[in-house]
Amino acid sequence: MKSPVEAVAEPHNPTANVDGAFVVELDRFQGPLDLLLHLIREQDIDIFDIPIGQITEQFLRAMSDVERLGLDRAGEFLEMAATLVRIKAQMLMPRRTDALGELEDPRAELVRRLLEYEHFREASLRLAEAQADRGRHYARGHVPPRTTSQPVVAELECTWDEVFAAALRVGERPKGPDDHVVAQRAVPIEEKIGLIVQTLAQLARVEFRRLVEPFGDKLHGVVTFMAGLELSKRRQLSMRQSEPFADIWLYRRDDVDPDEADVDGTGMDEADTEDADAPDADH
Amino acid sequence: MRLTQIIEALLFASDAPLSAEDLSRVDERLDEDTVEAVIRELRAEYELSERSFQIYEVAGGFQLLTRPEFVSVLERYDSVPQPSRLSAPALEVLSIIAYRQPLGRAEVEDIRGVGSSGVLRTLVERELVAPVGRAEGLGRPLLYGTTRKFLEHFGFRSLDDLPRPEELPVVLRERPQPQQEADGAEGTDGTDGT
Amino acid sequence: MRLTQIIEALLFASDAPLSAEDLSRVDERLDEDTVEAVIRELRAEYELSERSFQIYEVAGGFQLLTRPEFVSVLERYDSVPQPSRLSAPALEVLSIIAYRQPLGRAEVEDIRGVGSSGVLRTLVERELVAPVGRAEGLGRPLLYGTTRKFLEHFGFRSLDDLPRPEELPVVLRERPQPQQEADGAEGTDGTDGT
Repeated sequence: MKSPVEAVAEPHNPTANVDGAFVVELDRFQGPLDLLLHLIREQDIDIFDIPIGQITEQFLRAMSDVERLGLDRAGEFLEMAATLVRIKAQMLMPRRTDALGELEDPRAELVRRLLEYEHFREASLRLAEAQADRGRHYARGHVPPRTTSQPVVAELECTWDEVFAAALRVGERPKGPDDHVVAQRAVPIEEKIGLIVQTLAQLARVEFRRLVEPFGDKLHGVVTFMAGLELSKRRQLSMRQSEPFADIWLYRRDDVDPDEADVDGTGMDEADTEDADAPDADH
Repeated sequence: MRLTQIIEALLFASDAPLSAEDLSRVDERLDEDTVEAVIRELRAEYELSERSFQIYEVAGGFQLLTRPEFVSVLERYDSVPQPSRLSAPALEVLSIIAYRQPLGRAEVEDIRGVGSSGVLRTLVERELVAPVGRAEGLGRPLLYGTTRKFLEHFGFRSLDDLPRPEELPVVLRERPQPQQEADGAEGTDGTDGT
Repeated sequence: MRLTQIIEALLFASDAPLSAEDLSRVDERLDEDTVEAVIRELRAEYELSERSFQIYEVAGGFQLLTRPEFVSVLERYDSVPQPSRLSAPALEVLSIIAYRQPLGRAEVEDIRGVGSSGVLRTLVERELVAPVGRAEGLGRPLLYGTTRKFLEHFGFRSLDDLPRPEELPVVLRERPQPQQEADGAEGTDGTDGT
């Protein structure tokens, strides 16, 4: 007897259509959902409109020798049979309405379960394909043991200080020429507006550079700058620069120091399209 | 000794995929990028000299495996260990765990409509799944996730290689999932580490 | 399929040495003498291309084994103190996950600007991070978070204990956002996100 896991997965065709009646080998099914799905598929039944009387009858007939399966598995089939019979009875009664005023279909939960189960059935067939593909490759049959002992995963030696130091350096990495492998994606301006608003909710002011550096590409810089302009137009912040080519700072609007008041309404002093990479201008 | 030879020796002498990070530890001249460059070079050499094996990317690492066209020869030889195949129920449980991880036994059984503790136990023994934490709530049941062995068994580079849900014929509506607490691998005794 | 390839594949995938007689059964063109000729040919190929392995005669059969001069490489590799310490990339990824969790691999890579799947695997194996759910959006990418072991190791009672001083880079100060920016999903706003 093979263990349930080792047994070879084989496509099952557990019914024979004898004189229009289904003869079902119950133990070929993984469970009641599997059997139900089979009955539905085999007869091309619309899963969203299951003829519950017909299916219940077929299900019960298929179950006639259920006790052969043993108590646990039989119980699973019996539970489903009870559910089917209950739904069948509910179909005959006046329908209740749900919260939206729609008529409730007593079959709805069963349909949901069937669809969900079918989804994973399909997924498991894909896994079987992947398993078969992988099975066509062989690893080395014999790997001699090493003279030294196998590497033991040593006790982790790592302090929070190290992690934290790494956190502080996030975004510092100079971008190499290989970085284009990271798929270029559109940078929505809303995302950057969100980033700025969130940051200024915690900080009174922030350097433009610090908003952009972690993302490290020009596009993020441009979009963040546009987001800053947009927010300053909405008077939610002001953008400042002490002198050309100096760092741009974003100030939370309610915190603007009147001494350094931003006179023109744009919220931007010396606002030219900044080129942060420009050489220091002696000025 | 050339770097290609060193990397080849390591791949040749390993019974599991080795990541670029692992491989880079062997020589000071190496980092992850140079390892990948060396591997590209080896691949080209094998291609050119028509070796019967090639370097494949599996489970976040690299592994020397025979090319698929030799299966007809290799499957006939008793001295060649044959790959194990999982049963349909095992694949079903695995697919549920793979897509819904982390999740508990009860959820697996809910979806399948049948008891699954036996299958689950065997999958844990084979290190294809492992407990990764505990759920909130009554009894704090164990939550399971897939392991690196799972990736190796199916030849996936990462979980991203799983067929996407929308590629499957039936797309079901997602049930609202309770937000799981990111909860350490307590009680796992590190089964998937090897 | 050339005879050299077939013999090579068999030697590669077999779990024991194969005799000339064993090998000759694979193809009717072969007898013990021709097998030995094929093996001489393979040996010459390996010699010429300076492979790190060679065919040796062991216990009356042939076996593919690492050449002796590479044994020291393997020993060196094994004795490299297995990362009791985390590499710089691993520390970086761990810090990103600690502050930004839950988040997906693509997002980590977006922030770092480099591929991170190998490093991520190391951290998962070390049980410092684990998948904690899936994002909405195409492919429903896995989301990672820190584990209980992470909290225990660094002596935090909860994630609220993580220091968040001002000098922290802004990407890390950002509070985790419910909306995942998994690749390609921008603008969809997860309209039916439950």
